[in-house]
Amino acid sequence: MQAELIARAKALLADGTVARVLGWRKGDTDFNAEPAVFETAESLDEFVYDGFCGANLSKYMIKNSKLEGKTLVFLKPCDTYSFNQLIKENRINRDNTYIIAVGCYGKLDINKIKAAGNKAILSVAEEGATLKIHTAYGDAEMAREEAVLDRCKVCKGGKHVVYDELASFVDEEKPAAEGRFDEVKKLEAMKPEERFAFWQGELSRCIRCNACRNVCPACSCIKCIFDNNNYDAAQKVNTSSFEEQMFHIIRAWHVAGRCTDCGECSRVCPENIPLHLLNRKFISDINEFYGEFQAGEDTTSRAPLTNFTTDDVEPSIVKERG
Amino acid sequence: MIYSYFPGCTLKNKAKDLDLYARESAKALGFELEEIPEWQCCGGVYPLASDEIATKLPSVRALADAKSKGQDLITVCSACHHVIKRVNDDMANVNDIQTRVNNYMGLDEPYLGETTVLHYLEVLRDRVGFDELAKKVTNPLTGRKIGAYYGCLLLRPSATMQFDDPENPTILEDFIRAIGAEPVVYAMRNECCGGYVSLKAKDQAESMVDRVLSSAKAKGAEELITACPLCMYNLTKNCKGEGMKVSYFTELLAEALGIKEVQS
Amino acid sequence: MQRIGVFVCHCGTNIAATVDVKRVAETLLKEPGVVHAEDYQYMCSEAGQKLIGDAIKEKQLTGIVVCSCSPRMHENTFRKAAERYGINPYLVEIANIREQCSWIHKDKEEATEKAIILGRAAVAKVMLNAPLQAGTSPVTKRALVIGGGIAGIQTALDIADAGFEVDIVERTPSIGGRMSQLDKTFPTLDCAACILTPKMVEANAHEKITLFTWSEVEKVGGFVGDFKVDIRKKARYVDMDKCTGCGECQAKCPNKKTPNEFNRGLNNRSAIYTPFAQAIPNVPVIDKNACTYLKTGKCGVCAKICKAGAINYEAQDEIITREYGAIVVATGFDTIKLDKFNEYGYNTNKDVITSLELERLMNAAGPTGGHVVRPSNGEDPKTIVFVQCVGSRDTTCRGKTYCSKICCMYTAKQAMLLKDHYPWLDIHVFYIDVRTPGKNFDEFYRRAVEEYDVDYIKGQVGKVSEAENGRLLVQASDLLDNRQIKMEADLVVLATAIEPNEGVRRIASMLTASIDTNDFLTEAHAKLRPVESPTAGIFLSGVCQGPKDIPETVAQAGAAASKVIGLLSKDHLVTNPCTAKCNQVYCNGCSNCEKVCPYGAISYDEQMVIRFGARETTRVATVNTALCQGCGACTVACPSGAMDLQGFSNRQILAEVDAICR
Amino acid sequence: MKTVTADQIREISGVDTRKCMKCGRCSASCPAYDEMDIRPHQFISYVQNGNIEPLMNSKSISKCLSCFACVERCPRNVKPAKVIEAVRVSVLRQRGETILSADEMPELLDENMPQQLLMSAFRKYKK
Amino acid sequence: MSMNNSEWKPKIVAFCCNWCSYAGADLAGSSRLAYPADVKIIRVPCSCRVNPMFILRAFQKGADGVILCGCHPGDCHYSTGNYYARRRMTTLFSMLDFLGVEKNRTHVEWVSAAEGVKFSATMNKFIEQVRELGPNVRLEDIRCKQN
Repeated sequence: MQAELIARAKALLADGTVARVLGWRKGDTDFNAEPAVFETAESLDEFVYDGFCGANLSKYMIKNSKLEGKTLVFLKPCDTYSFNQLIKENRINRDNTYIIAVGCYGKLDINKIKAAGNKAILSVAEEGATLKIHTAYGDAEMAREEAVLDRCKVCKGGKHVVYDELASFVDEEKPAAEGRFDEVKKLEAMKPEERFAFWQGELSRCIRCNACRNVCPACSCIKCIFDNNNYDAAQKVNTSSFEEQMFHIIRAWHVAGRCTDCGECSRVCPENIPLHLLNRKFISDINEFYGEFQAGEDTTSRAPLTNFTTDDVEPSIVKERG
Repeated sequence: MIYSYFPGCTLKNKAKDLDLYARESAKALGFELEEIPEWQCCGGVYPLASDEIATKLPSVRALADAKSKGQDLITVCSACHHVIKRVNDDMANVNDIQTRVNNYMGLDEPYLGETTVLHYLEVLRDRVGFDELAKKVTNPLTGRKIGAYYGCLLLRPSATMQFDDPENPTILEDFIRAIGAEPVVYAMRNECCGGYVSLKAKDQAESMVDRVLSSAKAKGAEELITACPLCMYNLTKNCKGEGMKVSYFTELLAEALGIKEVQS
Repeated sequence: MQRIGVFVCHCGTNIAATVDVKRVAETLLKEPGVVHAEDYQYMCSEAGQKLIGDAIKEKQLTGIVVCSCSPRMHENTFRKAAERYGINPYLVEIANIREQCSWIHKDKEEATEKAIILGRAAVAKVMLNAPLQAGTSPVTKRALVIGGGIAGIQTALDIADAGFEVDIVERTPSIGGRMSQLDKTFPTLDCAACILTPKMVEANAHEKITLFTWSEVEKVGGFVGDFKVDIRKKARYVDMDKCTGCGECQAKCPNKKTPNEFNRGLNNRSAIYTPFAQAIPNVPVIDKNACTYLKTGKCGVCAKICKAGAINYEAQDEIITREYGAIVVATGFDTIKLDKFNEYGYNTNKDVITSLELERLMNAAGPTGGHVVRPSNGEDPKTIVFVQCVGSRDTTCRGKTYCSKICCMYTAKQAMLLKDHYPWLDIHVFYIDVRTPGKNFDEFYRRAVEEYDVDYIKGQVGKVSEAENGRLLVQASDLLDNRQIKMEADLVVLATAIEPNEGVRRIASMLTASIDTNDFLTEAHAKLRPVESPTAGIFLSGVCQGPKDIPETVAQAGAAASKVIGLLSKDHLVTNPCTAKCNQVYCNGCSNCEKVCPYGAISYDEQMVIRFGARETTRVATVNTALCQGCGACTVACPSGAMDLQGFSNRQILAEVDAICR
Repeated sequence: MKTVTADQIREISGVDTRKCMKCGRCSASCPAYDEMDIRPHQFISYVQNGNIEPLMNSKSISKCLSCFACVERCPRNVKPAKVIEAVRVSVLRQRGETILSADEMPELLDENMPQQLLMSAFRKYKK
Repeated sequence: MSMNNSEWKPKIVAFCCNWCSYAGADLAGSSRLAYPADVKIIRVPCSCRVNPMFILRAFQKGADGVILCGCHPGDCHYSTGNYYARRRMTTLFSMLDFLGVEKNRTHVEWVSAAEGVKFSATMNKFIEQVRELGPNVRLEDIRCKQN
């Protein structure tokens, strides 16, 4: 798998099809691969593709696709939606991009493996549906399914919506998982006080590290309004500032209709706040009110919030549906 | 469909026909009247003074009882209907009355005019439908020329009663048509008969009755129907000269439905 | 550093009675940035404006807040004043402390507090105002008049005489309107047709006027100076060019069972018809709901008989699009429906008629040839009762709260004309007040009483019913004699309230013209701009603005025309500078704004941008300020806040929010 | 009898007499007009003018039929019947004042008389 | 039948479009149709100018209720602005509900220039609703810091 991709990247570099390769390399541990740009065949030896390559590379293409020469990028199925959405918003130069669609069996969450009782993990090997975990205290096994990221449990399926070539190990037919909106529905079924308490518990942990914003492919503004002194929203003075207090809802609002539900925000949150639920709520509402819509599915359709019909539901629907 | 039923004092006594045939006909038409337990007299007149509270309580008790059962409240007597409908309107819309009545009554849950108050005729028109009623008529009163006498209480004030056009009502005429008879429209059918003064000012009542009856006769009416026991009494008791046959609408309803022995 | 001046208007006592204006000024003076604050009786007056001018000079003001009436009223006045005294007009903000404060609050403390907060919000906003320069846009030199009654005709003639093209859109088959239905007109008793018909002919013949009869306005787009209007020309089924107006078709049409609208249903008309003999154009239309051929495909008599071959059953509605610089609304009125006034028996008794129906009965060209009879049996009436204020001055939900204005005079007219023709008639008029302000009006009414013996009774009718002998029984009160009257009559005439024509609400919303609770179009200023709608480029003519008699209507029609002429005489109009503006440094190039712009005012291209110290060629948005109308939809669609609206910028609105909530 | 004030009448009736435009439609509609010494429209203007005593002594208060024709047809929502009622109530609320005494009752009764009439009479004529 | 103490007065921010609702508010004023002084109107050219951020800012700065008024759908002066506003507010309000914020703190009403009565009635009703909810606590800080 990894070897196939390295070989292909080296070939494309060698024949001049691409000038650089956007992929992953080992992070500070073996279990948090990070995005990296490779410009030479030698550097590609550091290229990694394994269960820990959760990072969505689409956003990095905003910059790379503007550089001289094509960039090769590897996209997992869900990453392609983000990529398409960025094409729609004219952020990525598609002509300057070469996409290899890579397969994905669900990316792994090291915290889940640790939580299963594995301490001092030295390596994790993926063998089909089983993970072989090698630790300082001996070896262990666990089902792969139990170790995947939450977002992968509601996988959008194996289909890549944009690519130039498919890697050998892709499964375009892999069906989407069911129950994507179950968490949202569960919250909706609660009483308002309970919901408030839930979010109070979650959001109060936020340390405003901005990781969610920085990783989000939709949050790709030249300058975020919260960093822009020309806009009275930026108020970095104290914890009672508008920026501090309304950050998450405004961020969710800004990406509403554009968010592909890639789940990166929750993956990178150091406090494990389920931020994706805010986005998913918008998606679920949009589906309910204005018809099914998947951002990034194509590059031409109009986003729900820049569109309307004359007989749209009234805002009072929120009160009426109880 | 089960309705809460408020018969009122007179229907338990002098106007038993009005009550009896209302109940019997309801059965035939497929709805049920469930008499409100221990109902109290509505008082006969709606207390117009805005500071009257005590006189409104019996109506509110009946209304709250219907609300607790989740039923609409039906009345037959025009006066009861008038009083209860208007008190209900006060309970829904007049803050001061809402507060004072609820403070006094101390119900588990304040009563705020939630119950729908319907006159029996409205049930026939809006719930049963006159077309449906006509289909159930087995003994059509063909050839009878009947004048509808509305009087005042059912119609006015129309803003509250919402019963029919107060100046050109049609509900009783439609009813008469449904039971197979011929309605006679005459000018005085929505003018007061003077019922309230029939106790103390007979002359006044007589002259008013006379106006009603002669207007009806001039248009060819041979008999009248009413929903009000007081109108019934006044129209028959205080007429000068030759009177007219006056019946409760429920009597003719029962007759047309074939559940009343036809009296010759 | 900003130097703001605050000017608090008393508006006589309109504001000062409920708001402590002195305290408002004193409090606002303490706001940061405010260097001057004063109050004055009438800020909009010349003296008030001069106060502002003096303060601008003395205190070197950089921004002005006027706490006064609605900005919809005087924002322009104060902007012009600012400009005259040397600062940019867009450095003025209005705090609306009249309509949205003093007029709706009673408690002085509360109203003053609110006025201060509103003032504070305006100060916070004006601190961020930027000087704006208005652009210009061209003017299409053609006017549209909606409605072809006397108001529309007069307006069109006056505009056309000034040399501008005018189109009249009239929804009925002929121009002429209400006036063509009248018999004679008060107080001079000229015959309505004699004075109206020449004007109709003139409008038809005028080279600058185009008539679209049997047509309706379908859609209105654009703005003052450049409206685009779709007009639906309803299928007439008769070729306007071929028809000679001989009238054979109407005579021979076998289907004559449709109530004649022009005669208010007093008789019937044929399926192919012109509403009246002097109709312009004198070309009939086929009523597709009545015509046997159009409904069943059988008949075709009119086509067979027409020598000109003008009948075309295949005709379809046609939509034409025209451009206009100005639009005049002259949609007129109708009498109200009397369904809620059944005590008068209008719906149950044929001999109870409206005053407009009486006009038709009295008109020599009417259904009875001018012979006034009882509609029930055709007999001559002996006693006629007039009932005034039917549905007028009624604060229940049954009628209209206003005085219909014309009834007192036409009733006197009708009574006198009737007495002229039928001296034996016994005529009674039940009135609440007789209102006759106008030249020679009271004299006219008094003639009815003193010379014609018309019996005016101060009192009202309670009920009209059929008496036992078939006549009408009128039960009424005579308040001066303190008696109740029960009187028999043969004809009862109801002076029915008038209301704006049906459909005016639809037209108003297409034009985005303000309309009041009674569906009368609202004027821009009740006294000073009585023929203009608050929406630029829309003008008002006739009863669509409020009840009027004919002389007033004609006067207003001329006034509206002069306003239109003033507008069309300009080659360019100054445009609203409050347009969207893209700060290209922050523009992502995402196109969200472009998608929501209703005017296609936003375009994208690659441009060189200096971004955070570096040059970059990138895709960014540009706003075409000539097309942008300043709605602001784009500003919310923009995630990065690059798109902003001048005059209503994000910072300005946030500042207002902060000032109100603090 | 102690005369109440016009304000008390306005309060009990809930009627704003200023809304009356003196059209006379109430008196034109009243079926008991000829029985009354002071007519419905006069009730409004008497109250407006503070002239309550004649109203309290008027026989009209026992002649009003509460048929609401005046209420129905008033174009200004004035509700004359409520004013007449307020005056009647003000009379009855005074000690010893009654329009119908118990002694009178027996001879007025007849066997067909509906309970409703007696009930109404007690409400209308007595405290 | 409000049970709240009379001391507290809600702060209500009303965003009104210039063409319909602001004119409707003016008509309410010239018709002297009272509504409580708690309402402060901010004039915007169109309901589509209202950024959800303005609404959140109002709440964060201490507003207890925010209402948005625009032309009736189909009657927008700019033809389509209120349709966008409708979608924006529907989704925003639904999100606030999702966060457990009281639904009655926000409202959208279409008020034409002719509807002075409706404007006043809408404001009266909205204020009543907000009064019943009491002061806004939940929306001051969507980050929900626990004290």
